[in-house]
Amino acid sequence: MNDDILLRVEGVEKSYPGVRALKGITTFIRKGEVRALIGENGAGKSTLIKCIMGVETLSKGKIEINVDGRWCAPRNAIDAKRLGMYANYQHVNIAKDLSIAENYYLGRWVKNRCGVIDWNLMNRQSQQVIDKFQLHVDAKAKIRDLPVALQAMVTISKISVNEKIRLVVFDEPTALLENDKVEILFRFIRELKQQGIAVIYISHRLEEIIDICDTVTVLKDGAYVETRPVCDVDKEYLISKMVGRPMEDIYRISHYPAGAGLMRAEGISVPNQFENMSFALHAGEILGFFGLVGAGRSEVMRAIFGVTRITKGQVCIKGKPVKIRSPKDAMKRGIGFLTEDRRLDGLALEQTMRINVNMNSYDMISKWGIISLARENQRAEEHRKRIRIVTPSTQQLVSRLSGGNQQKVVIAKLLCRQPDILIFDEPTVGVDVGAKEEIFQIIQNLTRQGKGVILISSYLPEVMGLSDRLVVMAEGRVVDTIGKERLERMTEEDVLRIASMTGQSKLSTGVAS
Amino acid sequence: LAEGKSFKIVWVSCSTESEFWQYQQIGMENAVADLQAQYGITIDFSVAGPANESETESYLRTFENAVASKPDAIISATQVPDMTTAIARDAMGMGIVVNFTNCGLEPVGSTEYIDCYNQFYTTSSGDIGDTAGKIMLESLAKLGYTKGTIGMHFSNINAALAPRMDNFKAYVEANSDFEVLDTLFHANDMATAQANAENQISTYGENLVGLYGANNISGDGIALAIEGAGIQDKVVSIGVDSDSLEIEALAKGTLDCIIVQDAYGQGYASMKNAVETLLQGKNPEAAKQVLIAPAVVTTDNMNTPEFAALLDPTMLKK
Amino acid sequence: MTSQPASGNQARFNARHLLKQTEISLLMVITVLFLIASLGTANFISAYNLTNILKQSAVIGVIAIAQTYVIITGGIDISCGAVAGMSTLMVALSQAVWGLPVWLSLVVALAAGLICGLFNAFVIHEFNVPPMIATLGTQTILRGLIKVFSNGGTVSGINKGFAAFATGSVGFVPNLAVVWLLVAVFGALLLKYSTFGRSILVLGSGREVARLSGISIRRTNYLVYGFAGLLFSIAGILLASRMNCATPTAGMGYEMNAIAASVLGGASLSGGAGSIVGTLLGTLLIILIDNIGIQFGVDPFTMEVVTGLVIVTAVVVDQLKKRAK
Amino acid sequence: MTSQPASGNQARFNARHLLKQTEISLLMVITVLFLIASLGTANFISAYNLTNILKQSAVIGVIAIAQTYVIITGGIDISCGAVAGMSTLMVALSQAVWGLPVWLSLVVALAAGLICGLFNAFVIHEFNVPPMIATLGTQTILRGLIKVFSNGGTVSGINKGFAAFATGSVGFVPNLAVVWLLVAVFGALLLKYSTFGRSILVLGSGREVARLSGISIRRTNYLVYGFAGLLFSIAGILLASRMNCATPTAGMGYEMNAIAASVLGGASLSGGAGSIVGTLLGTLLIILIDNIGIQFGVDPFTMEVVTGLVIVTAVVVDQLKKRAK
Ligand SMILES: Nc1ncnc2c1ncn2[C@@H]1O[C@H](COP(=O)(O)OP(=O)(O)OP(=O)(O)O)[C@@H](O)[C@H]1O
Ligand SMILES: Nc1ncnc2c1ncn2[C@@H]1O[C@H](COP(=O)(O)OP(=O)(O)OP(=O)(O)O)[C@@H](O)[C@H]1O
Ligand SMILES: [Mg+2]
Ligand SMILES: [Mg+2]
Repeated sequence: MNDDILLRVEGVEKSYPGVRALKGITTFIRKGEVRALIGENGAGKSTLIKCIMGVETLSKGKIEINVDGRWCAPRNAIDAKRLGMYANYQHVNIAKDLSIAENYYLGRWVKNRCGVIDWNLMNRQSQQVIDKFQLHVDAKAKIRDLPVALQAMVTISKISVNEKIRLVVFDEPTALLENDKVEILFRFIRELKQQGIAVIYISHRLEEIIDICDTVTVLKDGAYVETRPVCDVDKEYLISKMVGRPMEDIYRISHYPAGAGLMRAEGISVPNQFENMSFALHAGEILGFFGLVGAGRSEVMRAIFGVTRITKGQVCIKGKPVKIRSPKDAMKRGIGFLTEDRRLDGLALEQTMRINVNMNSYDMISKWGIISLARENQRAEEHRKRIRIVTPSTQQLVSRLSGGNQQKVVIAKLLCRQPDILIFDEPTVGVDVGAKEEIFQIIQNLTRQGKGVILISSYLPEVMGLSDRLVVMAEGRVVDTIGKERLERMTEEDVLRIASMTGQSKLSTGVAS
Repeated sequence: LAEGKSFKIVWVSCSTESEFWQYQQIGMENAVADLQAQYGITIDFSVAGPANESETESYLRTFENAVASKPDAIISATQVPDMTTAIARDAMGMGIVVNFTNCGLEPVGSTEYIDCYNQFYTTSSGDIGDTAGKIMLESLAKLGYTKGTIGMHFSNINAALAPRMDNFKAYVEANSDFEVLDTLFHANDMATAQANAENQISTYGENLVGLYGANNISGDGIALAIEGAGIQDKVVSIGVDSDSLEIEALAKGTLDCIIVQDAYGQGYASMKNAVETLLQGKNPEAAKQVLIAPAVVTTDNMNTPEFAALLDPTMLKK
Repeated sequence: MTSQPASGNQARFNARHLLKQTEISLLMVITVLFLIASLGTANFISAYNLTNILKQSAVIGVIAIAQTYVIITGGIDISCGAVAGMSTLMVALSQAVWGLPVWLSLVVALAAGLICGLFNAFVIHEFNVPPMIATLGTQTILRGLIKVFSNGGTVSGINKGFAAFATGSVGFVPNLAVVWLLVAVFGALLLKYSTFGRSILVLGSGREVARLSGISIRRTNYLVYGFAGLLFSIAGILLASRMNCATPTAGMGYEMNAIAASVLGGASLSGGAGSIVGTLLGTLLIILIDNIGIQFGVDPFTMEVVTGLVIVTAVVVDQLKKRAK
Repeated sequence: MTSQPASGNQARFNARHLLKQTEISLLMVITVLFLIASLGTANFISAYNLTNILKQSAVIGVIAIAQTYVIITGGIDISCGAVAGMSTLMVALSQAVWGLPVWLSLVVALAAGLICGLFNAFVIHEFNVPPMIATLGTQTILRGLIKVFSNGGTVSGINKGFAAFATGSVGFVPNLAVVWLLVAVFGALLLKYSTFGRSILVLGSGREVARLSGISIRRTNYLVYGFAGLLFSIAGILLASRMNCATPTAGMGYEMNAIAASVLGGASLSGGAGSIVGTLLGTLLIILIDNIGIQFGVDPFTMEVVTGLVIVTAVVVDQLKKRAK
């Protein structure tokens, strides 16, 4: 009976200065089992994973893996790899200066007979993996040049390059992926399961868990709550266990009648990124944007925000044409932008939460260039309470916060500036259900105040559930703009079909206005 | 009556890693030994200073720190007189005997800062330049040259030592038709000194008839370049101040002549004077500034005991 | 330490918050050296020697503060010593050769420093040249220019009153040190309380983050290198007063000491971290080692070995303490 | 370009793939200088002068290659010149004072370099000391030790045959340059085709990535600093042969030139990027400037100004070309 137990976690505790991240976790995972790990932001999921993989040392307890009958504990990443344990960490951990092929073989480069690295072989085999995962890129492409979603797929597909695998961990792999990539991932997980490999799967998207996992473990505030077979539970049950209270449909927010035009894009283009984009945003409106990876949604918003230069067309704000040359310009004109890659361009990781929250709005709390530290602190505290950022203090370095809490910091930063036009690019990446609800409430409040919200999300239920209108993009163009009534009649499949229907799409739709 | 007294004396060098200043130090150390034996006193002698001559502020700092450690006497050599006068005056005011060797606060003959030091032994930089110029012309004449180009090499730009270059150039140009090039500097890095000389050799080819290196590293670099190019019979090479590589070069003939200051003698005299001033309560020397002439050492005379010691004072080390 | 809940503003004023870990470690190392020297030598604890140490720290100290600012942005300024040297020369030339009044000579020197700093920013920002190379270039150019302007010689003839500044003092504190400490206090406050200070911290943590947070990278770069240039030239002015002349080698090799002082004090060469108090202590440590060596009469070669060991030890102590936590 | 499908292996062998952007820019700058010098002066294009340039590049060249390795990991090695100097001294002492045969003197020198390198790695890795400070410490310690061992004087009396190595040549290529080029070829291949070479690239791209990919950071650190130490000591050996003696200042100030050569050649001080071919060209550029200056008889002060300008220009050209793309 015990032979098929692959991993045992017994009484595991882990403390960081000022934080007890794990408070006595005990659980067993069997071969071929797909185990979900859920909990609120900061519950300790990622920490548990790092302990299992041996990259963080335990404060107490033990974790062992069954290696053909022997119980072993990895002491570091090298050990873990030797024991056949692989992890896909929450923060895309990938060498950005190197090629995809090389990242696949990181640390275990293939050598030819002469003992030198066999680039031909590596590139060839990598290309096969890339093709299997349908990524449509060259194995020699540098990671730095890829969109984040694709980078995430590279780290996922990387696991399949290994030979002896016993345990695979996915820490929020789908946060940045849209449906077809999620399907590819699920197929991969089933494949692993069939080979008797155990999988630990962390996600804040509960329907995914019900879809792919066998059992689910709930953590709360670093403590173990329970483990149950997935067939015994439903979404509502899990939410109540995680959050400690039942929750209604989180996408149900009040909508307000669209007011005056806030911003209008008129045929804007950036070469090689997108072409002839037109859309309008009104006060009190949530304008959703959907598209597949690389559809160019983020690129459009970056251009509007002054990160890249628009070469054709123009942007009007409140009816007046404006030239936005830099993000600073954009902010002055009342635009706020929450970027999709928080680690790259959203957060100063090695600075305190307090600085990060205030980072883009020091001009609002300073006079003659002198900052009011009291107000700085007060604002940080305010947001910490308002969107429940789990941190021992506002002086904590952001790099030490859990993923979801980092995301909340970026949102707090955006709100601090009180912009009229808010662009949210994947705002709920890695955020737990409870916090998602709060973010949606915030968005509702914003629209009630007559602000305009642009919401980009690769998660269809979210964009479809929240948007007043939905712009669907493909290959750098608008393929359709769907109004509220039409949207309510559509299924996810319908929207997906539009997004991938690049060929015919131009016939069926005009331009949003 | 001097018996049993003890003195603390600090040598504030302007470059501890230079052999020239180390030779001075040997002179001082020998003097310490002799004086201790002679008067039955004990001398606590210590050395301080920056590694390189270009570190002028570090030199000043060392001088200040030396004064702060309240010794009985300080012997020093300064590359920047302007900066040193105030601290030297302070030291004298605190009753510390301050002697300068080789590089002092003012040229011989000037008395503006006469209150800032006790005694100064030196060799005139101008004399060195003149002597080198004279030898250069004589040697070129021997080889039958009447026209050509002469290169000058030195470590760092330095006001006090500039006459070594200026006088050489002036002498040569006043007394002949040879062209003297601008000085090339190498910051006392031998490889750079060598590269500089090599580059001159390749630039001027046959036209290059003389090379003058105004300190030992310059002489080393010149000798190495000449050896590499195999032109020791075609080019007159003169160095200033010695080190072991230069001595070797002189023996080989890759250097024709070295103008040598009596570093050992200056160091010895400075120490002796400092101790005697302390013992007698006044400076025994009649003149506060004493000139010691440079010597000309060639392949022919280098092995006489007198010149051998001049070239390599380590032989004298007790 | 950082993870304690902030119990409001009162908590800000206890020692553990006032000094960061690295600063405490440095203070420890310095105290140990101090004790050794005061017990082991007769004249270390004398008013003359203590003022000496302060006086000697001033020039490097001011440069190191500016260097810390640059390092926080993730840059580095190799030209610091040369800029200081150029300012020293400008003071000397203005006073001795061009016959300008003292105040004007200072203006000339400061202008020279500012221009050099802005030139650095120009090359770094407009052409995206790595700061290390840009400032190395500037250093080389300046060293050449200094020799061209001074004809390679010492420029003396500095105004007596101006030169006397370096030997004067306010109470026990030498004038030079007063300037240094004023710059430090100003620098620390600017870093902590100004939007400029925050901008450089954020810039150092990530260019993209800074840009998307509406911080103008151009503006911040020009400001920080310009500000550094100004401080370098203040150091140069102090140096002119201290040396009572300008030598073509003035300020040479200061970059290493200044960078070392910064990094000892907790600055990270990859940007985003640095402390003025730490830099102050780092400077003091470097100067102290030399002073103590001479007090003990250690021979200069051995002294170099010891200096290297002390510098490494200071950082090792810090790291071990951090680890022990 | 990256999103193009791979058009197979044939594409690998055209110039645009063989040389990176930066290398092409450098090559352009060097070619321009070459043309100017050959047209403007009589003796630039002479066998003697060209061999000269190669010979003079060798020592800095080897150091710069090692430096590039270190820089790729995101580190820096300030001790390079001092390690070379120590090896030079070891060669001289072994041959002249301890009477060892030449081969043994080389072993001693290499061992010294290796030990210094491992010491750097030890301090950097075990105590988490920033490489800049650790190697600055090592530099200071070594400079002191060198003077202690050599009594601060020149050590001559090197084996004649060994000294003759530096003046000999293989065909037109001086021996020194042969060693340099061999090291470069070896270095370039190692970087591209060995797990060691790839590990340092990964480490430079991010410590966390390296750690989580199961690359031993300890091992890589010891390997890279040890390897660099070995190369520095090869440079030191070349220097001993070239100078026919050991001076206490041998190798001093080389760090700036070596780092500049690396960065000119495309290495990024934040790690993760660097090229051996680029470093080679960077070295050549630096040496060339001096040579050409003397060929034209430019006065040495102006020459310094020009050197600075050329260094900055080289990078600016590169950046402008990249932008134009
Ligand atoms: N290096 C660290 N130093 C200090 N505290 C840390 C560190 N890493 C994690 N923590 C804390 O440990 C707790 C658990 O974090 P963890 O990352 O495991 O959460 P999580 O469950 O993965 O959350 P999320 O869903 O947001 O990713 C959090 O409170 C976090 O702030
Ligand atoms: N498969 C791919 N390979 C290489 N580059 C790609 C690929 N897909 C997209 N890109 C690049 O990404 C850019 C568009 O990505 P962007 O992030 O704007 O899309 P998006 O619609 O926001 O998608 P998402 O946010 O879901 O990643 C384009 O410039 C394109 O060159
Ligand atoms: Mg997590
Ligand atoms: Mg996007």
